[in-house]
Amino acid sequence: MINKIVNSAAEAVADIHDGATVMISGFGEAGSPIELIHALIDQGAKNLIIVSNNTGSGYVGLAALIENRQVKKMICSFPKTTISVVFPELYRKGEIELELVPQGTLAERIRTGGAGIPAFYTPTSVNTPLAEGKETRVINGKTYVLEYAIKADFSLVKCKAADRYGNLIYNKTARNFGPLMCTAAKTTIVQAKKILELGEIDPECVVTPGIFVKRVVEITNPEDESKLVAENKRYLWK
Amino acid sequence: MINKIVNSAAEAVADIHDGATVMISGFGEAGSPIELIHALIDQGAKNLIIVSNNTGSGYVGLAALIENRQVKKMICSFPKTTISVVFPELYRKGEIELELVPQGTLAERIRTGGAGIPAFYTPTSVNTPLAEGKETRVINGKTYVLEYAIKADFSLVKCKAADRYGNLIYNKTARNFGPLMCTAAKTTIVQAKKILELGEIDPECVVTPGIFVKRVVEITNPEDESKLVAENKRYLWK
Amino acid sequence: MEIINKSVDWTTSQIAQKVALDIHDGAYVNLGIGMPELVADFIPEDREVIYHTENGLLGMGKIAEKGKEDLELVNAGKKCITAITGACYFHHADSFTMIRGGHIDICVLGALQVSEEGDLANWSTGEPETIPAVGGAMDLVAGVKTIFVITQHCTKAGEPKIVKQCSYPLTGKNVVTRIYTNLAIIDVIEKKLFVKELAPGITFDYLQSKTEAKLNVL
Amino acid sequence: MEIINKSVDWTTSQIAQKVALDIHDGAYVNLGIGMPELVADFIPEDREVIYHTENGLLGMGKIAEKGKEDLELVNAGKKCITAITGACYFHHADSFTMIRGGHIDICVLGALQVSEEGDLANWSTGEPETIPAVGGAMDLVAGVKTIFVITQHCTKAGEPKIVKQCSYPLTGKNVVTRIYTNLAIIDVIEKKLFVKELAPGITFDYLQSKTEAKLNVL
Repeated sequence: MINKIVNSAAEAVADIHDGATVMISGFGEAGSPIELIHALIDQGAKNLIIVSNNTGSGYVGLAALIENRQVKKMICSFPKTTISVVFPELYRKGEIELELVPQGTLAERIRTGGAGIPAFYTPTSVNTPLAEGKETRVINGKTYVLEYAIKADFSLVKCKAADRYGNLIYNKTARNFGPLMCTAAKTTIVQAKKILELGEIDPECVVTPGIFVKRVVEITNPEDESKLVAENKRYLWK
Repeated sequence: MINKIVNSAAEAVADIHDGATVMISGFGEAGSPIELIHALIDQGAKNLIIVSNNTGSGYVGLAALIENRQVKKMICSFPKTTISVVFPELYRKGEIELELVPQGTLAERIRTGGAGIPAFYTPTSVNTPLAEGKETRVINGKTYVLEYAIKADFSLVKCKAADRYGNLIYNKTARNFGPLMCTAAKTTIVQAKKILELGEIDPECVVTPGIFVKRVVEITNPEDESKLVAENKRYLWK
Repeated sequence: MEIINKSVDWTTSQIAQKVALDIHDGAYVNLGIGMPELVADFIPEDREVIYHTENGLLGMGKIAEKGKEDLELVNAGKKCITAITGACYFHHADSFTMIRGGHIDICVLGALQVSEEGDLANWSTGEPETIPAVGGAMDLVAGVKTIFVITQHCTKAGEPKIVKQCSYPLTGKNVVTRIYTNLAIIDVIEKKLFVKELAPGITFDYLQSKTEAKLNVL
Repeated sequence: MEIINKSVDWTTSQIAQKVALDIHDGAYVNLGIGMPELVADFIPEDREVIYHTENGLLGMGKIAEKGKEDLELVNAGKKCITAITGACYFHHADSFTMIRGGHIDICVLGALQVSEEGDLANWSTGEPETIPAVGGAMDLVAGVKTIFVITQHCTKAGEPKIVKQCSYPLTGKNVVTRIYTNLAIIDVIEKKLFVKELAPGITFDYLQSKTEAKLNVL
């Protein structure tokens, strides 16, 4: 029998190893799997390469993972927000690496990683510093840059609801990178606000087919990152 | 005001020009926009390059378009079925061109055509006759072939329901190439079984966002291709 | 020996059953058109296997009953089918993300020829008068982790199908994992063929006599 | 002349209104963060314009009312927003298919600098202590057909922002269609700048004195 539901976030992230590449869904806090990230802090894996659009806010979630010195390198499009302090500080001190990728290129590199396409050409970033050192090619008179797929060992993704097959639906703009990251990791770990019975999700409306998902944990009332930041909270709830 | 609904299939396809590249959705008859194809036969545009997974059955739909000598070249993955007669006959006589593309490569070439990605590498067809003459590249020790995006002047697509913005939903496996073809044409023309009011389609369940669609015509009771074939019907209903 | 062999060949159903027993609980499986489709009937009841059909459905169920067909719910062979509870629909690019991206565990395919090194030819005889048609075969062998081939050991004319080099156009090179025939189950390991199981009464020597490629003992 | 100019500069709202009038009925539009967001308030009522936000929504509505915010319904600037009737949600790859694939009609962006040839610099000052952050800016200028830049004509320090060559790192080369400032509207046509409209009381010579790049008359 197929049953991808696991009992706790701790169990879900237990096998993430030192040096792993881990994709983390979310655009800012929308779609960020904060309970899975906190479980990863508890678990303690080090030297991680994190692929995520941003670098977290305040001292919770992804920012707390970085503050806990578990992250060697960030691959992202926008590593700062008005309330991000942890990453900028470490970056200025040269204590964390950054690979800056245009947002659409980041999305496509993750998608192709999941789709068995190792590389593609794109017009984005041509003639800019972000294309420096990269191979270019002229196709039909226009210049494109060669970009390579990104794959991960693990993806941590937040969604609205899941069933035991791992079929997922998302909520509004919290969808963002989640469906792509599900496809691009060897092991995709999902936190869902609700577990549904098989068949409760309309087969026409499934966003992530279960084949891309390995584990699902139900987190009924996930923390709001911005609320925690506003309250000056720090994970581990210091 | 945005209103993409047009009154007839004839009006919808009126501007398809001689020599146009036209994508036609469908996997066999599932998802094939038979009324739009018949309108294109009535309209008479010639020397078309058709991108479609198959080449039609019997003497209706896509097969009838080919029989009417409007098609110069087919780009497809599977140009025959047990009941396809028109294409095989013309092909054996050398009177129609064929570009045979593996099904997944065809899908990805259409998707990238819509996504502004001009070319990509894929493992499919490496070391086979379908990769002959194509550029290859070794990436991380594995050989890949370079494939180019396909774009079209027009796409003809069948769906289950649409609204005036052009948002679409599909029915079961009739979805197939439709959502991809909608993105890859300058002008996407859709036949929908039903026109819905704005907001009747759940925003989380829209499969083709309206931005990719130019015209929608309501065809409440589309013909079943297999029924027509079984009855030995020929378009123009001879 | 010919006589003994004729009496104890595995039947097509028995071959399909052999394949089915090698499909693990929870596997995501794509079954090719024809003989591979039989495999689904023999999956042990305590195993939950999810079938993918490349035209956009994960969770394919049985063939639709007469009179209950939906022309918009078909499999890759364009037969009317059903969908299981927990199924989902998607477009072709997402479907081939599953295939090419290595997400499907097992694909069962028919064969015209399999070579000594695990090359597969199953899409064209290369004859000039045939209409070439490839469908998703090349994507499947390029992307799916485990490729099971199910086939008669020889052609109807008695020619070997397991050969030194495929004479027909290739579907993929070094892609076959295991071959199931009416005479034997043969593994492809590091570009060599190893006999894993013989049908009752079939000897290694007899099998080799029906096989152009060199066979090895595990 | 400085005095006259100060009294008749277009206000930020007036610039936004100028941009809004150039957005046609039925346009698909992406508005950058900051000043570009103001444009939506000035679209004439008889025009239906659909706003795209690259984080996965087509049909963005107004900013959410206080107390009615949904933290999972945000725009590219991470502000809580609403969705219009007829909106739809999608993932990031589909969102950038819209952008890079040329499906968005108009993008309105802010600028640090625009060059004589329509190069845009708007993502980084290149200073070593700043954290580089690009977001979707490079995808937008690479993919969207029409790029409108909305900006003050000069920096707060009075330096020209419309320059011969951008000194800041580029977002894209030859990408800007039209520039809207507090002093003028300037078109980029075949790598040259043409003044389309001057704010009341602003002369061509005055405008040129505030502009490093060479201006031309249409």
